[in-house]
Amino acid sequence: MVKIYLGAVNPHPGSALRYKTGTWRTMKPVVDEQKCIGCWFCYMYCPDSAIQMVKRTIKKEIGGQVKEIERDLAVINYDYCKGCGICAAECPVKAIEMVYEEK
Amino acid sequence: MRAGKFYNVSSYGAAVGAGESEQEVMTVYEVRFHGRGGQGAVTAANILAVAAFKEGKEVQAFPMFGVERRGAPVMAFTRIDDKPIDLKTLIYSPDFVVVLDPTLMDVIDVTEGLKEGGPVLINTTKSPEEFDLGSCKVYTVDATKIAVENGLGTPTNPIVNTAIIGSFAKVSGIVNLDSVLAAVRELSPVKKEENVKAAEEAYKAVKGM
Amino acid sequence: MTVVIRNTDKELFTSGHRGCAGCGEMTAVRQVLMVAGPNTIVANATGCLEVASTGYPETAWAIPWIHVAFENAAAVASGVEAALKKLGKKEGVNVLAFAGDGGTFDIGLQALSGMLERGHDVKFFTFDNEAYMNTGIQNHRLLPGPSEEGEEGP
Amino acid sequence: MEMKEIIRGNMATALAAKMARVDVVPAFPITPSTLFPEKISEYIANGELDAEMILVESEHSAISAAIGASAAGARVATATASQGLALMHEVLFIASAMRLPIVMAIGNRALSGPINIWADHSDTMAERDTGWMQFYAENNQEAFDLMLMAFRIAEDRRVLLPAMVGLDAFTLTHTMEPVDYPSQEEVDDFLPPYQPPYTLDVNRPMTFGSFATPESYMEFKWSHTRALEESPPVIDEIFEEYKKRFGREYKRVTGYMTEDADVIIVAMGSVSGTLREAVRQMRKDGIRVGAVKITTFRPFPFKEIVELCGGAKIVAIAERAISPGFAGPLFGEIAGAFINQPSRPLISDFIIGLGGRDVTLKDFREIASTALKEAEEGRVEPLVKWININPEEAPPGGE
Repeated sequence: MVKIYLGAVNPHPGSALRYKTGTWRTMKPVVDEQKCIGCWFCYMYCPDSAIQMVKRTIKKEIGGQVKEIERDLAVINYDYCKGCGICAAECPVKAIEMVYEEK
Repeated sequence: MRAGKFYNVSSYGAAVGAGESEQEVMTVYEVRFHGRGGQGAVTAANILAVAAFKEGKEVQAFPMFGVERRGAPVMAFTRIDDKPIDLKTLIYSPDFVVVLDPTLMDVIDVTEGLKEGGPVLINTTKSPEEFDLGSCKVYTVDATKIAVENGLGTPTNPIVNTAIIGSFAKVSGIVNLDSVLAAVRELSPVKKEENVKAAEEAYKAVKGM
Repeated sequence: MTVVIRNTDKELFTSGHRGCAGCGEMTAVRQVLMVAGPNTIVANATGCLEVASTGYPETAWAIPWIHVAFENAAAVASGVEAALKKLGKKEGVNVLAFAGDGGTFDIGLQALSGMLERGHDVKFFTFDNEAYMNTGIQNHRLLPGPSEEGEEGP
Repeated sequence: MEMKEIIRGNMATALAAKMARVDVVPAFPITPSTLFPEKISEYIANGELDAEMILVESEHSAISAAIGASAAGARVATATASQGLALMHEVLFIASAMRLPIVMAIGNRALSGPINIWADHSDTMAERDTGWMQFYAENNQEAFDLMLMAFRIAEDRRVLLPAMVGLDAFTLTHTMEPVDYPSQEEVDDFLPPYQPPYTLDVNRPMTFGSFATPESYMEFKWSHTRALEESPPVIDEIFEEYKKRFGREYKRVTGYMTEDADVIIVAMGSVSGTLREAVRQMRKDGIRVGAVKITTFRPFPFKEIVELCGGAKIVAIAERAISPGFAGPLFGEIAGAFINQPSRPLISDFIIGLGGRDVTLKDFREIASTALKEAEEGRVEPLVKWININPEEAPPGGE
């Protein structure tokens, strides 16, 4: 049963979110958290808005001292990622690898 | 034929056959205007409709729906009645014919369908006697001269409709001069008083009465 | 500890649309809407974008969006803009039109020409992928030379 | 307070749109409807109307812009005719499916070819399946009243459908007739501002014009169709209210001297008055003839037609359109109206006045006498008769 609205209007903005396109995938991107510099390139290029950006605190040696610094990290939303590989291709530090996944 | 007295025949001659329904008094009065594109025949028909409307009549005015451009022969019609007008046909047997341009008479038969003995009012310098239109009664007026003298249009392209409708009021008696003048004032986009004056002058200048 | 600073459900063009994996048009739309922001109304020509993003009962659009036909996105946007002006709702609202290169330059050129001439406050975006993609990569007028007909579309 | 003016049919529809306080008018000129956008732009220039006029570059864009504006919440009107309406064709379906109450005046004109600018219903008949309501005016008064009522009916929450108001080319569009019209206050009271159920609103985003798969398309179509099917009581209610307010009575279909008629002639548009005059004249000659005028072609008044015409021996349909290879489109509807009736009159089809050919009293006499002869013989053969044509001058097939 399909709910019919007047004039074929769809009054539910962004309701496509309930359609999980992650099942379309044959390869999946895997982010190497150590390599990711949080540049947002993958986020900008993803055609499926399937990359979330998170903030994290990492320890890094700077000038001989270990400091805690904030750095963004790309996290793949596998519910929607179609596995196109654009993120891996665009990553400037090769932090994303495409790997086969068994379903 | 004077105000309030209309022809007692069906005006839809082509449709029913003249005189077929004599028992019914048809009150409709139909006028056909002949002119050339740009002379104002359509507006003349409208002015007559507005004038009759001011006297409480039901009216209808329409052009012969053509694609004629400036200079081409055109026709326009006015239908006047005491009761609401249901008819939406063209006019085939008018009660009155108005000719805005005498040169048209060499080209077309302006009396076509005109009721027996019906009046024809012609804008011309000539007198009525100079026309032979059979049984039709001819009236003439030099509307061009009156229009030019009142500065209506240009000498090469005078707009004669407001003048000739004044003569029509005189000849037909269907509408009063006052109603015609009011209608002329209302429908003239410019030179309202000049147009009114032309109608008044033409009312007096008509020949053949 | 991690804090999510940009989540998929905050997008104006959301996940879950049915564009091909890796579709450049979807990325372009996302980026345009990032700039335009939520106070934006989109008129969309028929094409991949419309088909892939609005299959009922789902829609990937989180902003007001309208699609009418292939050749008239510019005219629809003109009407939207004129109505907003008349109703006093235009202030701060972007009206955008999206079309492919076919919907812009071939079948849509006339409506676009009218919209531009009238000077509507509408921004028109063309995604030029150099063919009629939705029907299977056929030739169109912006191509520099003849191309071979593609296979039959979906 | 009623006012009366002598105006052309196009001016009557433009006046109604002005008094309805339209917000947006996208329009493209086409004979015989051009006076409509001209008058609207004049009203705007004079300050009599506060509206946005969109001078579009085609009729296709006119109706497309109308959809955009209506979806954004505006009251929208436009006007077109013939080729212009045909150019709108694909978009008309979308306007009605989106349930946008756009009101459009149509100067009913023949479709090319050959090109012709005169009265004919082929243009709107070709759009009968677009899901729009269709009203046909008999005179300029009806053109004004129907145009004004069309907004109220179209915008009614129980209807929400676009409407076309047809007025015959030149015979109405360019003919001057007296038209009564109410004051602006009275119109405002009759027609409150448009309250759309959904709009393109950044505060409440929605998707208009979704892509529907086989899983939902049929339900949308069903919902749209039901809106038309359920509109007649609403139309009747608004006609009734109009009569109470302004004194002029409208019916979806009107009978004239039908009670004891052997033959009933059915017509639409400007020939309806001529038909009534013909009926009066024929009655004087003892011919038992009646007339039926259809004002709403969509929704089609099936039940009312059966009630009005059911007692006649024969129903003669006089229509200004032809569906080549079939009959006139009105024939199909009326035959359909009677098909499940236990007893029914013969139904005979007559094609009249195509491309502005004048429809006269004589034509209706010929229709009545032909139909009565058919009734006497008990058969209608041929089904379609063309009135007032010269077949010698129109050889069928090749030379």
